[in-house]
Amino acid sequence: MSKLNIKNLIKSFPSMDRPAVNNVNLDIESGELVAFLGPSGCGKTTILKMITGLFQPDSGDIILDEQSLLNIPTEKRGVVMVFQNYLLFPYMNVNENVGFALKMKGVDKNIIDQKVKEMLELVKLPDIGLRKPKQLSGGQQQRVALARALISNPRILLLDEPLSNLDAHLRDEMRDLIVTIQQKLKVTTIFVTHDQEEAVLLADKIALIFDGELQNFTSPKKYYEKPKNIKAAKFFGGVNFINAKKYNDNLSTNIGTVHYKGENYTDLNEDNIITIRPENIKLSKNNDFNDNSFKGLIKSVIFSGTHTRYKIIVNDLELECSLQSVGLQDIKKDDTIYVHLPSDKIWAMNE
Amino acid sequence: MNNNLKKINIYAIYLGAIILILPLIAFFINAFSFRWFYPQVIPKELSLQAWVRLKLIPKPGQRTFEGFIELWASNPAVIKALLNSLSIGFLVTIVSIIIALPAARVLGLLNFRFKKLIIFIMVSPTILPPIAFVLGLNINFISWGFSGNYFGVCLVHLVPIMPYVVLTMTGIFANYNPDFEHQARTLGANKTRTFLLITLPAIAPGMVVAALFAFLVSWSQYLLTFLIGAGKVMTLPLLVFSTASSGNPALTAAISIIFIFPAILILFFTSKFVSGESGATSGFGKI
Amino acid sequence: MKIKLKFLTLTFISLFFSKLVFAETAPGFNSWDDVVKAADGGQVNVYMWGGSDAINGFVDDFYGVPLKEKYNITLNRVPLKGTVDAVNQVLSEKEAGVTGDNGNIDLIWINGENFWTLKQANLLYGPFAAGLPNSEFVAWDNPAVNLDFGRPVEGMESPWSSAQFHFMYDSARNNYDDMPRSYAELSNWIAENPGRFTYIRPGKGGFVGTRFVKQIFFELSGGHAQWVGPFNQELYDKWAPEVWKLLNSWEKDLWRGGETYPKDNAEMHSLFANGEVDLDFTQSPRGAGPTNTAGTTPPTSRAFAFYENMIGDFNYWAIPYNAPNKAAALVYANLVLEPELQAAQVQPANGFCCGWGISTAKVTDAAGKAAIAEAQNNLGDAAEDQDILAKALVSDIAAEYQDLIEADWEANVLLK
Amino acid sequence: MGGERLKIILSLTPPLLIIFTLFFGGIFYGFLQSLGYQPAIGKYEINFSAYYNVMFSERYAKLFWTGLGLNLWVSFASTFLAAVFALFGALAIRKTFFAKTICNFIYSLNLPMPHLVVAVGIIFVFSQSGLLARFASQIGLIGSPGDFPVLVKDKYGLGIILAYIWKEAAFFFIILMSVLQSLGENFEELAQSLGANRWQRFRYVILPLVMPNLFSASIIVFAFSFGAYEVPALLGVIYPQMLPVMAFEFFLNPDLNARSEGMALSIIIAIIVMILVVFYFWLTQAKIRKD
Repeated sequence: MSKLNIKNLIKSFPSMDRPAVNNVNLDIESGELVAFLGPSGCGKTTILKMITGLFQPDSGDIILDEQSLLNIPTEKRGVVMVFQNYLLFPYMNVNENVGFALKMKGVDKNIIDQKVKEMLELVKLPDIGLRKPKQLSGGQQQRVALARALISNPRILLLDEPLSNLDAHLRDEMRDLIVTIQQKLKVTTIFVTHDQEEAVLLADKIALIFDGELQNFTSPKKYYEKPKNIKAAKFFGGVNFINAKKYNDNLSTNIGTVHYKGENYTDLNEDNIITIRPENIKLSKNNDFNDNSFKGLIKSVIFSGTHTRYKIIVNDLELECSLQSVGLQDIKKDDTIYVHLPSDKIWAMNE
Repeated sequence: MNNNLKKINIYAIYLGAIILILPLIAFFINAFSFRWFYPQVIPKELSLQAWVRLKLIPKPGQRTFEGFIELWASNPAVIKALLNSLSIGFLVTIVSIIIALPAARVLGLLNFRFKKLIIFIMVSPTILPPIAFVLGLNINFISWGFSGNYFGVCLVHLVPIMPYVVLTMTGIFANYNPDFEHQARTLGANKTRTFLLITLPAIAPGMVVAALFAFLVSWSQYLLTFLIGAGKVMTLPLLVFSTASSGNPALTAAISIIFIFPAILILFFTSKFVSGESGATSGFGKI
Repeated sequence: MKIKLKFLTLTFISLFFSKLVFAETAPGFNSWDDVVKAADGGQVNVYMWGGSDAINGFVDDFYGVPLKEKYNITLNRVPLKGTVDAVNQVLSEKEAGVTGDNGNIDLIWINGENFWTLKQANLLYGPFAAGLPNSEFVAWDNPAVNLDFGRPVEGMESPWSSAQFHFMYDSARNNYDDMPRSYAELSNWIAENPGRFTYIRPGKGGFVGTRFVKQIFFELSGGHAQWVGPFNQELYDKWAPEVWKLLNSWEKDLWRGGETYPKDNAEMHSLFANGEVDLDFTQSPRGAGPTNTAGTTPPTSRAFAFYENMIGDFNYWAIPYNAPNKAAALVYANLVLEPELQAAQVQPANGFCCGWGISTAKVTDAAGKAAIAEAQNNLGDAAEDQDILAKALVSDIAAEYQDLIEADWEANVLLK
Repeated sequence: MGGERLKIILSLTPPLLIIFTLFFGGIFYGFLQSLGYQPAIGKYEINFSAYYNVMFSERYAKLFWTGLGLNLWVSFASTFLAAVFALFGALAIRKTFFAKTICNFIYSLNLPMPHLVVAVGIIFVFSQSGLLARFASQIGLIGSPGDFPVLVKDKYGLGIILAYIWKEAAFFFIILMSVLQSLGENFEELAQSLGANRWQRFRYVILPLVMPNLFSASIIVFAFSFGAYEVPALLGVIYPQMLPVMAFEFFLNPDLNARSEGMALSIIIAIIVMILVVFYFWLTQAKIRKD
């Protein structure tokens, strides 16, 4: 239940020609579940390690509940990290692993036993206390690592790539567990991931980081609908980008004039880019739409279960559209088609 | 593999094993015989005279409990040498590990300029012969007052030991994940407890191997102890060497048994680490 | 004038010497009581050739115990491969500037060349020998005692025991009557028994071998007398080629065809005991007694000597200039001259291989006399006839010969 | 970075300090003395006469060059044979059979055995009156000890080589066992499935895999056997004499001038080892690159 402020954080390594973390500012509210998202090597784990105190920042500050953490040794920060490969201490059994943090605090053994039992129930592994880490599956190890991290009621929980080492079917289960536990305990949580889908599914807010720089820090929904720039849009699966110019409160493109309702019109530069998510594009064989409708040619049709994806050429521009497979019109390759870009779904952004 | 071949193979192993322990058998027979000369295969006279001579077993007639106690309390040369060898061995082992630990960690975990050169320098005492440095060192040690005392002998033993300890432990740290320590730190363990509870158990198997090498190198050191100890620090190798050239095989064999027994005992208790998967011995593949 | 000067110098020297002897028991000590007091509770580092476990055992048993009980001194016997190791240690300490009482060595069992090296370099403490109470039993007027390899002892070392070179054979294999009695006879014996004889390499640790070769010089040159006195290069050069010729003529009939030689007496004993060769060397007036007792030679081993030219000598204890426990060293040097302990050291049963260091005639007290008489009766049947030994006895010669013989033997026999 | 560099320097300093002051310091001082620089006995000039004396003077040349020959022969032969012995032992033992643990232990037994003791053991077993000779005499093969082949204290250093094989085979064995165990049998099974016979599996699969470790272990063994004193001192003959023994005897000579020769000889030994090891590195690296 703690609030974390990161101020102008900078960290360089001699082996890198640019700062690993470059002037990052972040304010994380109490109880939030935040994802640090970015490609590997973008500096997100470095930030985590600075929060834990394993790295010292070159400059900037990390403030937890109005108090700077920088001069507090790692073990006294109340910040617990769960590493990507779990790092269960191999020569301790599960009970000893989970109880480790309380033992460090000198808590009475009976209380530790009690707490360990509770934690193992919380992560739904009540009967494995005497096993050694080697005897556990990957998913079980992850849960034990989580229980071990949570036992001392950390002020901040840090998860480094919590799902990346798990099989697909375990991921969903684990994701649900993390969300459930996080909501139950209301612990401020930061997790690091390179997978935008994971970030979207789990996080209240996502901090998108490229090359050590924070790109944006906002809710997942906004990343989809109103990305800040083309890089962010692309990272979240954006495929349709149309160059545009401001023109009479609307936008002019080489497929024609596009009506735009976005609230950021005034912030837009003269030259900007329109994006729209493939699932928001509508298709019609007959020109049923009165607004933002353009004629094109179907280039390919790919059926992928619940959805079908179309590639359409409009005036040399390729757009991608994804429609629910159920109740589809019969659209085939080389058909002529009308493409509708709903004006409330398009989003323009600066380069 | 067909069956005949397998049998031959096994017999070859047995033959090898017998050849290997033949000297040991000779030691035992010699140590308990008297006037065991060619061509006797089995000694005609069995005797404890070598042990009586070494003052480890009392003379006939005094072989009571008190007799043993009294004899051993008289501090016979062999026991003095044994205690010296053991204590020097343990001391230099511990010191060398303490000295080598931070260096091995840095060499195993980090990459930096001149690392190869530094490893080469550390290893050089295994390559260049001890006689090349100890003859020159001798005069310096005498003028520094390190000659003829325990401290000087311990100090000079560190030289041949250091490469083995550094190499073995570098091997351990090359396969070591320092994030375990980070994990413990974030879970609230301070630096000391992290070292004791996390680092130490993780490197312990390799450290046992390093300690084994260190102890054995010190244990069997003759030339360095002889020159630097100036005869005043009497260890078992010195005793074995002088006895071996004094021409009493029974006595030589008896001292040799005392000399090898602790070493074999230590190997026995550490063998699972030595041939195990700790990877410590394969540290030698890295030079 | 010349005579007068010489006389004055002599007077001066004798005055100086007598002052040392009478004013002080030994340098730094006014009386024997002072010495004993200063030694109390300390230790004494005795550096001695450790190649004979019989001697080692004797020192530990017969000196270690009374030192502790009577004087409260702990004996630390340091076995050496050769006495030269201790000499080297002192030289190294000198080189490193270690003075005062800061050395490592208190006593060295020494004689001949090694003594001369240290004495010449002023690296010895003393004179002390005459100041020892038991010095009264020492025959200081005998040149065999007051000269060591032809060099004056001058109180810088104190005697311990005596030794004489001769041979051993196994009475189970050979007859006493068939044994050679001169080098000429030995030559024939070797030819008749190919592969059954070898000798110790003259060299470090092999002084017995050097002695064996020295005696050839005496026999070939027609007698020992001309070799007494200072080193004579001409004489040596005259006879050396003859000696190498003789030794080389043996070579093909030696053990292993003369391809190698035992390094020391221990190795020789082992060859003899295992029947690889038929003759062995001994330095003990008690012949094969000591090694028979130790079990390093067969119990049937006996001694024999040539009728002439068997070198005998005394050996001594010397104290380095920087000995850390000089008082304890003096006590030790005195202790070994006790008549009872001297009587112990000659008896084969006690394992020590050497002879008297004192003149038994000088012992007057009853206990000492009794001990000596008993020892004389216990010589055992492994010793050669004492008369034969006494008749063959010759003294060792100038130390320079030792080095020369060792180097030349290597060049002319071994590496030839 | 400052912190990290400092940490590296602080961590490496203590062992390097020991190596530099004691080891290289000793070599340097020995080198000075070998040049005749001995202030203690008033010698300040510097020259290479000790080196010349040891290598070319009439007195020592023959000893030196025969000694060098013996050194090379003994070191190469014992390194090679110990490696071969250990390799076959390890390959045979690694397959499971019922006495594996015991044999494993026996094969490693010589590892903690001090060289001195091994040398003594070799005398006991292989000398002309040793255990084997006695067996031979018992079954009527030989009469007197002289009939038994000279295996110890012989001109060709056979006893020394035997001792080193005895001792170092265990060292090789343990290193090989740990490599072989970590490799498992997958590679071999794969090779077998690709049609490799026993010999081919050994030559093309196992040998290349264990080679790097075998190489570095053999450097240690070679260098050790080239410069060690105890074993040749106990098992060698007086001529030819291995160089370390010769060097030590120089040093023990009471004539202080001979010390220069002793130092010079030990520096020569060190230089020869250095050259051989560098050559060996170059050879093996070239070979590894070619493979």
